[in-house]
Amino acid sequence: MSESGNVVPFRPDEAEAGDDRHGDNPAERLHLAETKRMAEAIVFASAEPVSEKALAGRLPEGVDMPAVMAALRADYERRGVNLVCVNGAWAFRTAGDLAFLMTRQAVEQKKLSRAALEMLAVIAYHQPVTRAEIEEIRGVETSKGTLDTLMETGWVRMRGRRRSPGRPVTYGTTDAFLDHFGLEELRDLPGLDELKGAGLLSARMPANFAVPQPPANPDALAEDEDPLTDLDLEDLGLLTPRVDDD
Amino acid sequence: MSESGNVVPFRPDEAEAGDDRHGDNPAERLHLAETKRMAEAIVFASAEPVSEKALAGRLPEGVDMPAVMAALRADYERRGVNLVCVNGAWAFRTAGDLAFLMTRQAVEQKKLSRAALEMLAVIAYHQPVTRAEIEEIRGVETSKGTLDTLMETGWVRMRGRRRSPGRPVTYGTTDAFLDHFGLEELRDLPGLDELKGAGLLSARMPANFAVPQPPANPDALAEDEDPLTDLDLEDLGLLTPRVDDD
Amino acid sequence: MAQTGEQRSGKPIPMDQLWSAEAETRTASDPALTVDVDGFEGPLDLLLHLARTQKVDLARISVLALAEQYLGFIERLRAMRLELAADYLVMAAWLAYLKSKLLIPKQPQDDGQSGEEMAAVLQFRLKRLEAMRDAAARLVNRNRLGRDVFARGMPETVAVDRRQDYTASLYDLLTAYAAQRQRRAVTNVRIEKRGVWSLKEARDILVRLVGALDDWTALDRFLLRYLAEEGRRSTVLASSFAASLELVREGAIEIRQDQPFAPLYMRGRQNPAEVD
Repeated sequence: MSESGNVVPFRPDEAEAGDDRHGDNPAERLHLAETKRMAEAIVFASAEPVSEKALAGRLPEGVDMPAVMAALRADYERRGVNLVCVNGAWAFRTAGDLAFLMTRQAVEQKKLSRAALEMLAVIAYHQPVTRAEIEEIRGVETSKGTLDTLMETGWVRMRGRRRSPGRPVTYGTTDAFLDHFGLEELRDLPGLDELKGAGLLSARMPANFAVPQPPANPDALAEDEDPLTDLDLEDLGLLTPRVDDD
Repeated sequence: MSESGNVVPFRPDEAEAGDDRHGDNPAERLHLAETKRMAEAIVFASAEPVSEKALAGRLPEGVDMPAVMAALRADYERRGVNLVCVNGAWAFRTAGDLAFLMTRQAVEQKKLSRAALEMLAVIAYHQPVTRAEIEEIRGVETSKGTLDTLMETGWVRMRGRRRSPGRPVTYGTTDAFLDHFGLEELRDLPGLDELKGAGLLSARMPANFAVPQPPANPDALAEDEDPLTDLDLEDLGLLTPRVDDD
Repeated sequence: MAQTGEQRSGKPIPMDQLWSAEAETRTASDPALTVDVDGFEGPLDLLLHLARTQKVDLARISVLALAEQYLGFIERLRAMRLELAADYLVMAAWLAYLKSKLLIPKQPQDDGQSGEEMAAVLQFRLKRLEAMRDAAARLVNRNRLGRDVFARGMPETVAVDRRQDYTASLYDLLTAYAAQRQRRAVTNVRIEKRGVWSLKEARDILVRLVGALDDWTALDRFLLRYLAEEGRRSTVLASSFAASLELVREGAIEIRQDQPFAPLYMRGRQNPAEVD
């Protein structure tokens, strides 16, 4: 919490205090301030993170989005509500240190089994990862139910198929996963760097310590990954087979 | 409430500027700030407006609720989101002047109904065309809704009035129509032979069957067309009647 | 954020603590072992559990001792005639092999992995599994949305402005145009097929239209709406003229023509008394 013990005011408006980048031009300053208000309103209104793209689509053109959002995030840094970024999408969330206050809001969440939790961690830290690899790491066969449970949470998704014999499906985490666990991006996974450093994120015993690393952009496919096609989804029973028209 | 301290929000440092009531006591200031954060988070996360009583029940005891809420309201006074009190219950709402932001999101991509598409096609080819003529060509009555939908698309406009009994309104297409359908000009609409060539029309159409050629200049009125006047628009309920000045 | 979450009391303690606490109780009850293997997530999990009871860093555990522990454990389970999943037995066989490799000095002709290499692989797998356990624990103890951290409870539903963005392709448009014009054209053709007015049709219409008229009225006037259609004019005129002659003969109507090619006038039959 704020050490100085002040009243945690919002930072003064750029319009009043001036900003390095726009300080010279009052009109621009006003513009930034107004854009900030708009972005604030849009993000505040939504319970789900609002992507920067969606945001840009509703703000005046030519807005310096990073500047606007950074300023807004700073405004809320010490408030009871914070502006957070989840994989490039913005959302307001109650401050973490006020969790004790919020128990009344908490909805009973289905507790994940130990197996599911462990599997979630494996998927998060090793993605893109195939089922066989998950089993290798955990040293046990994966029950279909566990994977289903994880898919149901909306935290895990099929990413693509590994370009290797049998073309196994690869799994990864979703933006909802990041949102739920308060991660801005995959690189923020706790302990990721140490694990990487210790070579513990490698599939095999690392002779050379060449360590895979979760991609910065979780949607980008890995080099040896193919995107899922409709046909794949059909195979996996996720799409009803197409009926040919003719 | 202490006007002087709160009316002007976003002061660079509220704490330094001092607050009439709490300025003297740092502990109290900290207390107010922290309570404000709590109230802020609770109101933010609540699914309905929070009564002052409910709020008081979750905040530390002995809190000067009116002071806390007034300070919080002042904080948000000029933000994109405002703290409002309705019937003694508090909630965040988008600032009134930004309400327009809350209506734009729902642009749905929708396919034109078959009826609308047919009518649009008739208007495009036969413009300027009256409603009666459209019905004559299509052989079915036109529902008001279909015409409304077309007007909504922005692809169809009222052009003028036919100089004939009843002075019916004539319809035509707009530039947006050309734009959407990737036509440079109306004359790019394929004619009879092209339609036949494309297999859209049977090769054996009656001898007297013709496909009209739309006007070269879509804005020029036809010989038997009068421009729409304000009075016409009034008649059509598209303008509120003018009040004479004198 | 993470720290505050982890420090919070009353929330789940990190999983590895849970796990080791569990491990201790197991160890305590070791003599009267009623272990259900169901409690373990496979042989690797069991090994990790056993390694934990060595209470040293995994990097420094004695793999030999661990292998012996595991084998002993499995032995006891089998002595109790407990059903064991195959993978536990596979692991036991592998560990027995490892044990032998570790105990017997490397033979010159042996090209396979050395005991030390095998032990290292096992250690690596155990460490990796443990790391994932820790990671899972750290994850679940973060400030989680819907538990510790909350989204706006009253999201402002964006007023659904029904302004839709309509789409249609030029192809749709042309198809729609051609289809309806064609439909209509075909309908018209069908009417023309039966475009001959029968005498009966003409007669019925004349009786209906002329029968009650007292004033002379030109034939064309009656037939106006029937004549309007291009191409039907002659059949309408011919049939109605023939029918009118018949009606005159029957005395149902009267007919008059002032001179050749002048309009034909008709009226219903008048009461003879009123005729001037």
